[in-house]
Amino acid sequence: MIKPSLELKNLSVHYGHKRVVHDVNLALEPGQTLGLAGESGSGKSTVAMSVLRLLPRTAHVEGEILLDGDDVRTMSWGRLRAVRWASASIVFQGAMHSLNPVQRVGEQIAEPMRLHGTGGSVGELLEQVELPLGKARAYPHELSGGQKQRVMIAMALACGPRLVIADEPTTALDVVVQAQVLGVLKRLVAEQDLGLLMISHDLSVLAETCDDLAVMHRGELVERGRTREVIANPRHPHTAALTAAFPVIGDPAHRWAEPAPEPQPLLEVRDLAVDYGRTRAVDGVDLTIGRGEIVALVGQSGSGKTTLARTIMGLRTPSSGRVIFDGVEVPRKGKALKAFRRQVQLVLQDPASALNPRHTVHDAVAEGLRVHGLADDEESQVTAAVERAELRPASLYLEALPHELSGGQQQRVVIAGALVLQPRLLVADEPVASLDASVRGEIVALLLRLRRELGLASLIITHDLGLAWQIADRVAVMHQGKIVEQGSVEQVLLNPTHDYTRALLRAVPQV
Amino acid sequence: MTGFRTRWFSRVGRGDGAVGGFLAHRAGVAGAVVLAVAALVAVIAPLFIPADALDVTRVSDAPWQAPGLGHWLGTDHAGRSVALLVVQGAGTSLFVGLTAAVLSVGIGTLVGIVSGHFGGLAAGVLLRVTDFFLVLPALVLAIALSTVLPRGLGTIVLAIGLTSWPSTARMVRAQTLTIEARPFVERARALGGGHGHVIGRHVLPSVLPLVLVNATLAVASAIVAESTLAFLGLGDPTRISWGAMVHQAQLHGAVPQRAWWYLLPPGLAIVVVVLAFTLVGRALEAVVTPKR
Amino acid sequence: MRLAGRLGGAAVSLLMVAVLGFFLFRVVPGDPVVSMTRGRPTTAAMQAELRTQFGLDRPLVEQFWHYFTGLLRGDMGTSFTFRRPVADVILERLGPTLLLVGTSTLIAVVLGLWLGVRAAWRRDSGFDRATTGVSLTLWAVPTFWLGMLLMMATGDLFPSRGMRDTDTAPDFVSQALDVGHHLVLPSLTLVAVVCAEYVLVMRSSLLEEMHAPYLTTARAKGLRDDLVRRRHAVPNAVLPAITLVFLRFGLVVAGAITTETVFSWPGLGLLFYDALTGPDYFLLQGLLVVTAGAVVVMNLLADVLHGVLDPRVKVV
Amino acid sequence: MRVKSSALLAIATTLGVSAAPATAQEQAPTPVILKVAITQQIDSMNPFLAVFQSSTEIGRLMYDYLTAYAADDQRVTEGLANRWEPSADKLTWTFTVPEGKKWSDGQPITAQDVAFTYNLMLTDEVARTANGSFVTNFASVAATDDKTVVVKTKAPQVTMLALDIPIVPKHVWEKVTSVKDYTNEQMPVVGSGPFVLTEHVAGQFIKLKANKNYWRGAAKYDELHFVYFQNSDAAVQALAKGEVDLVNRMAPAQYESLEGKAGVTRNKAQGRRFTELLINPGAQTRTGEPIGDGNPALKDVRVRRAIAQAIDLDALVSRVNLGYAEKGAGLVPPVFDKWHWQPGTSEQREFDPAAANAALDAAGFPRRPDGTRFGLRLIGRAGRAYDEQASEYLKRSMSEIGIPLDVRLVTDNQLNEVTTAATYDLAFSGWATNVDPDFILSLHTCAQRPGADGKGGTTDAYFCDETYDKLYAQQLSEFDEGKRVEIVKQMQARFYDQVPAVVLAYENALEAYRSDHFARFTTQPAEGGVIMAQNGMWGYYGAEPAGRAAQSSGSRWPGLVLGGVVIAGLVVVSVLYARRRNATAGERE
Repeated sequence: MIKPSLELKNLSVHYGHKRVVHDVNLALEPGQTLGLAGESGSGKSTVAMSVLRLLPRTAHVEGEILLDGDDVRTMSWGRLRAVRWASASIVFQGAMHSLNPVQRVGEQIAEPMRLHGTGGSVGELLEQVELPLGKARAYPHELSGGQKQRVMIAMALACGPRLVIADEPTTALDVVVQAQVLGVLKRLVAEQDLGLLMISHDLSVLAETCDDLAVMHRGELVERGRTREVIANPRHPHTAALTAAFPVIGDPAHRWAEPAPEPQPLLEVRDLAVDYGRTRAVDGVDLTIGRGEIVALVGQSGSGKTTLARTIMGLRTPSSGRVIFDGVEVPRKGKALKAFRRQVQLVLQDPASALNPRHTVHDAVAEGLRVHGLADDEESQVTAAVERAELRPASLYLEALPHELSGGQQQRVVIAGALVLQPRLLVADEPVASLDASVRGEIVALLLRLRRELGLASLIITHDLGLAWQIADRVAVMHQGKIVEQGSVEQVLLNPTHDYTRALLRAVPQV
Repeated sequence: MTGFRTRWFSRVGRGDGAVGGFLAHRAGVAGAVVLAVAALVAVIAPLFIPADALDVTRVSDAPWQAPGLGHWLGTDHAGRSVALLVVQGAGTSLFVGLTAAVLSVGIGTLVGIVSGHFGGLAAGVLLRVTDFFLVLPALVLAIALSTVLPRGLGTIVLAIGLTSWPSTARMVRAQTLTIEARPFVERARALGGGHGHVIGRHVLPSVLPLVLVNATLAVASAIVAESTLAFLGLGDPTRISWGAMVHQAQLHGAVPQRAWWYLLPPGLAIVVVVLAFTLVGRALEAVVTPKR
Repeated sequence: MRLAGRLGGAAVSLLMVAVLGFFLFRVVPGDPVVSMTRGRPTTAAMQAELRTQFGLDRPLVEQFWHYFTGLLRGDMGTSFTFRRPVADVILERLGPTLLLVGTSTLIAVVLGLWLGVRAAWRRDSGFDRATTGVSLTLWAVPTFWLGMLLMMATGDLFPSRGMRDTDTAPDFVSQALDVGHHLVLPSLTLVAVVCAEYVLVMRSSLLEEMHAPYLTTARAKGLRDDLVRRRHAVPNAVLPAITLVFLRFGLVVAGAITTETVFSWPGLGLLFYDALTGPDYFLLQGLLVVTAGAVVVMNLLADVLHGVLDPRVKVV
Repeated sequence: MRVKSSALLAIATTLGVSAAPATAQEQAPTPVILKVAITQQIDSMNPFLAVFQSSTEIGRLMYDYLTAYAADDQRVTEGLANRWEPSADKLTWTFTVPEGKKWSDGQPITAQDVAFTYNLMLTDEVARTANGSFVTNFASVAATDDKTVVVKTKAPQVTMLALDIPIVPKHVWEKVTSVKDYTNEQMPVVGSGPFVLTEHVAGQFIKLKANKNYWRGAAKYDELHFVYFQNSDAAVQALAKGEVDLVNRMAPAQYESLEGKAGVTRNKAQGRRFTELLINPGAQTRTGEPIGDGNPALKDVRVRRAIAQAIDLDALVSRVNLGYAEKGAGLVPPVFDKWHWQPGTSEQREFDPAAANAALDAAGFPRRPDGTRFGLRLIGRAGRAYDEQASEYLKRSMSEIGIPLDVRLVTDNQLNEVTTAATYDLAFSGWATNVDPDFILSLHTCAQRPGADGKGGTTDAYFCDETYDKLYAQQLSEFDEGKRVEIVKQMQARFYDQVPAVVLAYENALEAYRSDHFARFTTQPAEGGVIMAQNGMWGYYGAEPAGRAAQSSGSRWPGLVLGGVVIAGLVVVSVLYARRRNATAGERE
């Protein structure tokens, strides 16, 4: 019988009266890879931090945390410090903030080695994570997100631990970079026969890396098993909701958009170019959106897709080119621009920040009406819009402040605020990216229903090819300011012609 | 340092956890109570002080009496009761502190919002002017101003108000820029909202709580500033203020006579009231600043 | 590129100070010649003569031009009061002010940052409460009052004025001890108030860093608590404090006015106070340019230093 | 706790250790030093440029004048010249500079030096900056030989024996190319007075050494130091601590605070200063144009007299001056008793508010229904204790006769501005007077008023009176002193009668010195005279040390060491503390 390298027995954590982790039992054999999935607030990160006793002092921990058979909870400080990083290390979420910004990364990697007296060199570690040696002298801000995450991995391996805990290691990264970082991690775990406890909200990421999968929900462990089995046959409804939230490209079951009739053009973008100082963010883009059509604009961050959307909205002045809406060129200022803005509405990525925290739902939704002086009968218009956004009954929500609502509800408020002006086109910038997996499906369904009922056209800007597959009629792929490929969803996502589209598709983790 | 203290550390409240917040609040409540008492004293007490008691031409008590039964805080160089003087001085000090703070914060808020919201040349010039005033040693400028203008409370208020607004302007401008970068402002713009809408509905309401905090702390520094000017002999000599009392104490040789009872009370009054304003400001800040 | 821009901005600020200095003090009422000759047998002709000597009879614009071109050559005019070049007078007083302000700043920085770090690191501990409470109180204390109080409380222990006694032996050690003896009370006064601010700034700055994820990283690596603080938290948190120290240092040069007045410390603050009663136009202008210049230069230094200390900021 | 007590112990030990060498040092002969507190800045050490009172006082110590004023009764006595002779027409004066007097560098003082100094002032207008008024009437100055100087004037001049001009050494000053740029700080500065300037640190101190070559004989101590103080408060404190030996210009309260202080002797002297209340008599320029905005009611002399009558001068002296002053009357203070004038019983205005009220009613200013007649502004100097307090009393006195006062206390400059522009109704003013009353009397002649442009005036009270001016011209050419005194008194009576200003009080000069260091000082005049701010250098020159034993500088060593130790102790404590913390910090999180 092999002693598990990590074993949690009846682990419970609470802050005051608030219980975050409840009675979790979990064991990890040496060399085993285990994914821990769950939405935000499910307690998965608390579990990870409790392993090295890194929870804040206010946390009250019960149960046993056995690391190589020793209970972390009862160790002396000296022993604990010796165990930290040598027995188990952590790849933290958001390498951006987890690295000391004023220390060279080489120094940060070397620090635990000196401390624990382990051999090895920084150069070797950097080589393992496929970073050039010179980067040791770099400061964190001089590295890209992927490079920083590799530094974190190198650091985690510095003292040769038998167990690595990775807490959302790729969350903030682009698909392509995410694939590379996951690749490095996977390879190292396999090569060095490490135990890996990986925590993520993204099932597909876990599915790609881990043999075993555990799912947490509201502080409890609800499911545990081999990854393939759990995904294929989820026993717990929450697991099922999670799996459903990550559409599989090419799977007709995940394609929710019904085929639209051949549309007439509503918005036409002709040879549009936008400059930021000397950089050309958008470079000669042609794009057409038909009435009632949903177009997905996909691309990596920095590809210029957000700038393009802002320019279409008239929030940025293009350097050249034209935007034609309903046959008329979009004015650049004055009353005409204001009138145009009634027709086109914006839905932003993070609903929490898109709503003024001091305004009630009613104020937020009515804002457009007030701006345009359409305030007569405000009450009923607002109520209608809110109910249309599926916040029923509206009276329950109207006086609420944004922070009293969940993320999904907030996004519905934003959508209601757009709907109240009865627009014809919705520009949605990453509308579901910041939402929990179980909620995103509902918002996608709402957008589709609005199209069906109101004939509302949408331009969905996203980095998520799965979302495009789920919702869009047509897809445009943007790369370095240019649209490199566009066409129907099936055509672009299933039979890509451009190398970049293929690269994007390859990077999508497969369940 | 000088009477002109910038309010850099006003970010203290942020980052405090629940415990720190509670502490700040408790101290803030104490501060508020002190201020309420001080305000009450300033308004009501003069009504009960007999006119003769503070008229140097009428008092008949011996000067430089140490605290005792007759005058429990002693008497000053003219035989007036120090206790009564301190009570009488509260009004002037509080009045100058409040009005100067309102003036300073008013200018600062206006400049801050305008330079933060509008780009272009005007904002550039405003910013330049703000930076320039930030560079000028405020005390030097205030002394110069109070020398130029006729003596009086108005001058003091003006001198303090006109020299202490830049820090508020900076803060408000930064906050305005932060607010303007928020997606909800972009959403308001996308909805078709103009300058008036964005400033009135979003920027101003978001800035106001911070302005309030700033104003509270500004009162604190304005009171210290008033006392400094009064100490340097630039105050309104016909009025009793705490700073003026210290000035008088020095003028008439309280230090060599070891007349601690003359020197101590006005200074302590300043400390207590300024501290109270600071505590209230910090508590307000802890309440106003959203928890991260 | 950015450094050049900052230099340009600093130059513009100085230029504006020069212009303001000239016109602001011309508005100060009073005829310096009348002040100079008050209480002495003077005739109107002699007063006119003095006016000519100082160029006060020429049109304002011409006076300004003369002053401005002189300034560019480093000539700040002649002080009415001291009958000597303003630059010389200021230079002479710069030493004592720098000594006082420098000593106080040094002590205040070391003490303030140390206390601030301790307080923040043990937030809400008795030490923290005591430090924060004392700092807030000291911040509320008017400098001049504190000075007078100290003077009264220490009695005969320390000299009440000035920087040196006149009858000290001329050897270096005696002179240095004498200056040190005189320095105790004024610097203590300045330290008390300045230090309070540094404590509060350092504390709040460190508190902002307290929840930074990289500290969790450092702890997870097995670092001792004080190492986490020394190697990771403080280097990050000290940056705003250092910037502040430099900004304040610039202001303190002008801000020592009250301290210098209370202790008759023969520095720039006292000089300014004296110059106002003249009014000694050229001296006032010179002082304003020098004190504001100090702030401008310190701002610039703070920027450069910030760039050196914080790799994220590129100055050059 | 442990740490604290050990630190205290450390301080105590260091103190004890360091006290020993301090006492040992007292054996060495230390120079006897007289340390004097001054509160006014020094503008220049160049005697041609120095105009501040403090500078001229130090100038008197460095350079003798042609004549001097005796210590006991201020009569004219020997200076550099020991004999003088006017011609019959009073236009030519012959001074004799005897042989044997030497500059501090050993060179003989001759008539050439005198002629050089006066001629420098006649030829170089910059050299006239400080004392030009004395030579404007000179026609020529010549040294006929090394002993004789002949001065020719354009018109008879009464001040020929009061030429307050420092005589400078020709052999030093003939090398000076620009008087304007010469600071006269080539130490030691060659002079003829009882002391030689050896060091000057602006804003801090001035050091002088006794002139061993002084023709009256060297002073009885070695060095004279002037120490600069920001305010008299600090100076008084320093005196109490023994840091300085001599302080003047004390406020009454400060003076009283020194009562009974061991080792301190106070000197209440008759001062040369008086304080007055200006009453704007309807200011006009030299050309008769009205200027300023004084209340027209004050043009009426009956109103001015009524105001003067309503002021209780005795109360002001006793409450504001705390008795350290004499009740005001004429323009010349009683210290110069020859010229001093007191009103006779018929002229005397007794304090009588009822009479004043009646006079105002009679003058056509009846009380209005609210009980007032008209309002007046009173301008005073902020920060001057006298003005701040006296204005309260005046406010009350005036309200008794139906005149509400609007008191405005302003800065020095603003006060100057206001009085120059005549934009006052009532204002505080004050002057220091000289042995010869000419100057103070001249301030009130019509010609002193400003020109048509409002500039160039040196008038004090905008007084312009034909009778007064006639008398002024008379006394100017009256060489019989007895007759001149009579005229001067008539002028003061006229001034008192017309009340362009009320002389409120002749303030006492309040001085104090360390009698444990210096036994006695020479006052001028001998009875009730001043030590500092004399018409001469007698106070400093005549100071007699109290014996060397009392002179000790060891007393402040413990404090000095304590300062160093406190700082060092703090450092040690913090280091220890940090160490201790480090040792235990490992066990915490």
